[in-house]
Amino acid sequence: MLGGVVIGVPLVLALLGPLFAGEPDPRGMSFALGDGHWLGTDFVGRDVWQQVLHGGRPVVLTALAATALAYAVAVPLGLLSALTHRRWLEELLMRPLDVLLAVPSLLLILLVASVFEPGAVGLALLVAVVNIPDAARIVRAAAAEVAARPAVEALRMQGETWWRMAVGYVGRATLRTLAADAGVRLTGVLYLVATAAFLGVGVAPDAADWAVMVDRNRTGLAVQPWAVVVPALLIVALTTGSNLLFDAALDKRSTQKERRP
Amino acid sequence: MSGLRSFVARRLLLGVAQTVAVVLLVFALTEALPGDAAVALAGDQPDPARIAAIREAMQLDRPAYERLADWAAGLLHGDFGTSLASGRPVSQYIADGFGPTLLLAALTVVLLVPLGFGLGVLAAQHAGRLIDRLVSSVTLAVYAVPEFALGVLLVSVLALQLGWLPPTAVGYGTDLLAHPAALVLPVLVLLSRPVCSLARLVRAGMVDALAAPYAVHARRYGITGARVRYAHALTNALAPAAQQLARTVDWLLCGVIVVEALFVIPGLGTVLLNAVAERDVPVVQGLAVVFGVLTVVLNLGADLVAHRFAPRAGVAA
Amino acid sequence: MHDERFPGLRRRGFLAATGAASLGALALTGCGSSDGPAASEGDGKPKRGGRLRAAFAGGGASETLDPHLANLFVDAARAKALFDKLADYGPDLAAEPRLATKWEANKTLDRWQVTLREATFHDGKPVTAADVLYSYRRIADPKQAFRAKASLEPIDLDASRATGERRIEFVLKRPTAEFPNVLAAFGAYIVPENASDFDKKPIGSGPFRFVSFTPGRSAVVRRYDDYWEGAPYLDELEFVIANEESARVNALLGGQVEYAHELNPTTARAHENQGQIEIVRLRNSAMQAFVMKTDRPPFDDKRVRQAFFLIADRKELVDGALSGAGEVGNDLFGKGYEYYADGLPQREQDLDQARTLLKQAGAENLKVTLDTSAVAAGFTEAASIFRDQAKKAGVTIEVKMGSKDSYWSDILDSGTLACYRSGAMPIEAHISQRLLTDSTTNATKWQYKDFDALYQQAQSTRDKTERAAVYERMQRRLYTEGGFLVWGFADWILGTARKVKGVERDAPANTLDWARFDKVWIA
Amino acid sequence: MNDELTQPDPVAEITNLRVEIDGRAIVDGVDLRVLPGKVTALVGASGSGKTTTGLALLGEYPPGARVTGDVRAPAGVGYVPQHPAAVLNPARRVSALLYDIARDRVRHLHRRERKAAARAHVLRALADAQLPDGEALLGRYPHQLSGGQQQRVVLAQALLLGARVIVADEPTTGQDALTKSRIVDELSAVAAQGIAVVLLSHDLDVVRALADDVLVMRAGQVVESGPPERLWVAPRHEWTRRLLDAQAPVAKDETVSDDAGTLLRVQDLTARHRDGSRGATVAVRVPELTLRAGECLAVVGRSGSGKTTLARCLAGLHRDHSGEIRLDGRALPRSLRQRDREQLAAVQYVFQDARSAFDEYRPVLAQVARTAVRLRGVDERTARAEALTTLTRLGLPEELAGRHPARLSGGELQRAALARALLAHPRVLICDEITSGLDTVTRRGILDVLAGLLRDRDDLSLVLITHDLDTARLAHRIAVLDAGELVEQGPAEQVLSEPRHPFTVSLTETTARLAAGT
Repeated sequence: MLGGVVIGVPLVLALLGPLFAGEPDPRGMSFALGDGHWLGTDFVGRDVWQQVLHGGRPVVLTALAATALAYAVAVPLGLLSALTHRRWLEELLMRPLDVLLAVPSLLLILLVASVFEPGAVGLALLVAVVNIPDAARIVRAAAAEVAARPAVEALRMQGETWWRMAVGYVGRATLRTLAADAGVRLTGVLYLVATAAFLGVGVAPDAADWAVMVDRNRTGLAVQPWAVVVPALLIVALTTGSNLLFDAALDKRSTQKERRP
Repeated sequence: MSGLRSFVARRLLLGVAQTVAVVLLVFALTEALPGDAAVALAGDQPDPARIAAIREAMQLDRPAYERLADWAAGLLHGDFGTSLASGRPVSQYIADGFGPTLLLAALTVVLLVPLGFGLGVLAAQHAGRLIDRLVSSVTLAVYAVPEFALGVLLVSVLALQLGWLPPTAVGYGTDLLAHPAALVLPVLVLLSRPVCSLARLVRAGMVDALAAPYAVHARRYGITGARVRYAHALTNALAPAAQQLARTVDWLLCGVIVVEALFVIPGLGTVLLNAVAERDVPVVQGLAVVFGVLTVVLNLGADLVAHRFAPRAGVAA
Repeated sequence: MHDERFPGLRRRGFLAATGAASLGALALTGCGSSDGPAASEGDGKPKRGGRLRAAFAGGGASETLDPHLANLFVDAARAKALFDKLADYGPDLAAEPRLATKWEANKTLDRWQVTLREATFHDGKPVTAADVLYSYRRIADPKQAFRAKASLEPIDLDASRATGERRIEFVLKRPTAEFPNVLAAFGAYIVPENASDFDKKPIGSGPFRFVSFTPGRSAVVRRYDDYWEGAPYLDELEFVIANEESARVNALLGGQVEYAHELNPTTARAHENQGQIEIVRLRNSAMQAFVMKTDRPPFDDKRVRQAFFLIADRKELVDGALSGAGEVGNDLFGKGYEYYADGLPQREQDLDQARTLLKQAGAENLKVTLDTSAVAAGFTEAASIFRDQAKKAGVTIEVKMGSKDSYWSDILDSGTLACYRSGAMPIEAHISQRLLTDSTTNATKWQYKDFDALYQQAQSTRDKTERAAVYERMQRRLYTEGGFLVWGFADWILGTARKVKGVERDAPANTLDWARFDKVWIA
Repeated sequence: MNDELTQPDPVAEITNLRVEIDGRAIVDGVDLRVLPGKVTALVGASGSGKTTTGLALLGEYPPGARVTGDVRAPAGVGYVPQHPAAVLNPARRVSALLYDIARDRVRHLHRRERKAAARAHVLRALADAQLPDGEALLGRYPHQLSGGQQQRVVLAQALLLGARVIVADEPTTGQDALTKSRIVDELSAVAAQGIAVVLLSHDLDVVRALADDVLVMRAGQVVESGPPERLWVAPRHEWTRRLLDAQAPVAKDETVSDDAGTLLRVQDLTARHRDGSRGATVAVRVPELTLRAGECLAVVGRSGSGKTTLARCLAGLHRDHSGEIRLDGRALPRSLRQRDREQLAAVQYVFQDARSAFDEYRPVLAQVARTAVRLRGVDERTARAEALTTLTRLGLPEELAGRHPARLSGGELQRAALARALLAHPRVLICDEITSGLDTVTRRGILDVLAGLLRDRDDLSLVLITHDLDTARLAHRIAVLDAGELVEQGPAEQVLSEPRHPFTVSLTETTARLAAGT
């Protein structure tokens, strides 16, 4: 409930904001207050409120896309390596991830960001790459536990297809773990997006994007705090809210589970 | 016992392979970056003749695999090579950067462990009640705040408005210990997120364990609440906490660039960023080796702890 | 402006070096007055003593005290404290004598007699002609790639020789009227004969002597009492490295340093006249421009270039990309410098005219890619502002972000339109480096024989007024149809503690009085 | 009435206990007197309320329960759960788990003497719990102990506590005769120390062997009580009678025509388990074993004897083996991945734990029907109808079949699992301990189903994997495995009545002894 309210504000702003933003005003002086800008202007003289309205969608979409992308790679990898009985295939799938895990994420961000074209797509890719090893390990661990259940062997005895076993059963049974992981991962992703903006990699420095706004406008903190405070609060609300929501959903499901005869 | 020893041996072997793979990956990525050390050094004076001369002076005109092989051969003798940008030994770069990094990491961990565990235990003890909700939501919110935002906030309030602490460690260099006040803010910022994740993990582990049949059984047999909490429930939270701690230490040692930049602490992160910007491949490579080894060793340590506290999980290499 | 984001990635460069080759001949009788810093009013009487800490963005562990390797602002500031050049740039970028007291050319302008003043190195030895020749030969060593090597290229060092203890005859490969600019070239510092290791205990003839140095962290120097221009006021000076702009500001506000180099316009606005710190704006320090490649479509048609000149709303660019900290440009380099053509009318936005020109050129619905990068502050902002402005004239600009570490090299030959900037240098150097057929960094691909000839004519014009007229002709041509769309000149912003006095305000970055600490005192 | 005068006072007593959850009584009006040195047994099927009653002695009730009535129990009540591993903290050594409790007993001593005294207490408790070599176990973690050792460690904990009452919850469920007899010995030794034992069990053999007093429970109520001698001879309540009847041997189909050909032949089979660094260990070795068409073969052995591994080799679930398995003279591929549809259908397998063998997210009926679709190529609708018929025949009506697994009982799920395998029209059906987790009545129901299958389907051969000689009586032939070796095989009657191998002898003797209730 609380989670719903907390996440509602940033989500509504993010999704509907661009519809209400209207045409951009002519640029004014940077970091100015008043003059028709009720949240002032940002570091290049744009209206902060308009930037806030525009800036949610990329954050939310990038974060969601990166999370989705990370799982899109991690889930098949994890399922495949958990379900295969071929040791070499498992090694082939998981060992490269260990290597990726041993590369400090900072180094990875710096290098990959320079190799990929910066922009929303590049950033999402980058953040996904950083998240894949960890996510794949989690999926694999959860899936390996499920795959060891007699139910999988029973499905094998029935001559079921790999697809039906892996996706229809094992994938389904690992959903709970994934949901718990997703809340934390989303927070991590948003953090990475914000940090990438700080490092100046992967995003256009003047993008209308809450994470970028926090970083780029902090030079004006003393003159015009709203340009930093508002997007920062929205990001915090987004992550806190989504975590509360995931927690609540999990609680509900687990109590339901316990109630069963 | 011999099983454990062979496990460690296998893991170390794997670690060597992992480090080699990391170095190769980093080398490939660094080579794939646009421009090279000569272009980076030329900067806004990209006179082609000058770039060519620099390239020749740095021996960048040799094929990549030859340079890699030379560097690797040197590494086998413990020689990390020399920087392209300055000609100084890479080992000196690493040694210089390691001091501040290690100091910050050590201080952070020393504070992190009691704080994280304390908060986690406190929340678990009052699970579902006001204190728990308070700790849980504050840690969640702080966890979501990017470091630089927190850093800027703390500096503005504690250093500039109130004047309690120095805002940066500028000019202190390696002599940070002589200026303990300058370390307070960076350590605070470094602590913020790890404390939150550790506290949440400890809380979750303990809440799980306190509801487990063995905790019920212990209480049933009149074992005191405190003993159940610390001897039974906390040990259960130790394995995941150790993994998280290893990841945190890894992060602390492998470059906390944001904090280093904000507070002017010349640690490994700064060295790394400069090296990447300068396309100083030997320095990047040297750091990759150091980071790779650190990661391998830390993960091994965490796995051993996990093995001790969650023996059932087994240790599959 | 200066990039508060990641320091290491952009601290590089900007110290645009002075020109390589200069042609022509003119005897310039030296002895420009060296007034020293014009102390701002109200600074009171200079006081001796004290220690000053100055925060700069730095280059990390690769930094060196070798003055010939100086590449960054902090390198230049440290080199300036420890070493001297024969000449240096005044506020209008004209060369002023330093270690040289005078220079005289022969009639053909290919032999120059330079006389040194009486000065001593920190170890007490006099600065001699041999030291000068050693220093120049070291810079020009073909096996090395020192930055000033290209600047010294006109000198035939094998033929040049000492004609006395403090007299040198420079033999030039060709007549070079602007030879003093060569002597003032960036990085052309004079070191003692046979000096090669500068990190242990460098010896120079500058106002401060070496105490200690840790690359990427700090350098400490002490007053040199026997400095030829009079001993500095400060007892000790420490250069500290803080790559983050916010860190420099915070350190200054927190009293950890007394001088902070390269601040943001916003910081300046927040603290200007607030009483906590002093803000110093060095005007005309950095040209801000877009470069159009004149040798390829669409900019091979001069009407398209002219249309682009008219698309730019320079005020909006300065306010938006430079946060107002600067002046609008007029498509010419070197506002306020010697020879600048300030008689030309200020160009304003005229979208109708721009549309007409584009239509005439058959370039309606033009689509152009604008290269930019986070390599310098304001670049990406300028790019997106210009994109919006061009849209109003029916031109679609696609902004393409490039890698910051290789940006300058990338845009030199490829692309059609790119963000550009340049530090202060003489207008002559700007032309010779960037606008001649054989220029090494000709980013606009401005290659015209008649323009080259004009340059040669200027270099061979003896009379200064006549030479100025030739420069004006060249600039008029550039103004009409050149490849540089110069939209502004950024201020260089410094912050100092209130007790710091004697900081020169009329000194574009890279000139003599910029980052000069021997005339600074602590009240 | 006279007896009661000579009896000591009860150490614990429950009077008119009623436990309600959501308005439904799970225990209703139960009276229980627990006497020192005596074994009091609560007998009943799963869900009869015996665990709730037993836990009430420890003062524990299900969450949200409304409790009325009177429970009087001493301070220390020991508890030995069905799965002892669950109450042993996996992260702590046995020593820590025991010293925790011993600490309290040495508190009065001087600090320096405490350690030695605690150690003495611990070792004595281990010895009393039939772990004389307990010292060697102290340094181990719970997962490094066998199930029996875990159970005895939990018992030692109760003894250390100085418990005057110990509640043992289904201690013998799923155990073979030898283990059962060992547990019986343990518990009677405990009772001999003057400790009251409350035994919750549906295993009537064990109850008869141990109990001094028996309470038969059904649906939360005690339907009958008395000493076992009387109950066994003259049960008064109809439910008691049914419980006892469930013990009687199942009528079996004796006719396997001699001309029935060999269906399945195992030759020189050696199966291994890969065990991390230590390499492979041999799990089971079978030189020769045959199964004729229409025959029922029981493979008997204790847990860890390799019988499940053998069954999994047959089904293609355990690939790591050498030797040959031939069906109709054709070699079966080792892994079921390599078996074609026909081969898959021919050899089907029913798992021990039916609940974990079903996908918890889909209705049982849908899962059962898939066998026909996948293995026989039947279309969805026909498969569904066929599944329904089979399920109904096995005693699972449509209403139940349409539910998700979580809403079915263990016995119902095991029927569904049988139906799932039968829809393949298998020629060999392997049943791996399919009754071991079930209570007596349910187990009897499943065994009746199996007997019915043998009668009705001449083409179906059964392989019963079991630790239980009673179950094995259903078979025509019995093979006995001990420590991975095939020690004896032959016709069922012969193996049961004239066992030759010493292991078989001890197994049959113990079973007989337990059944006799001595």
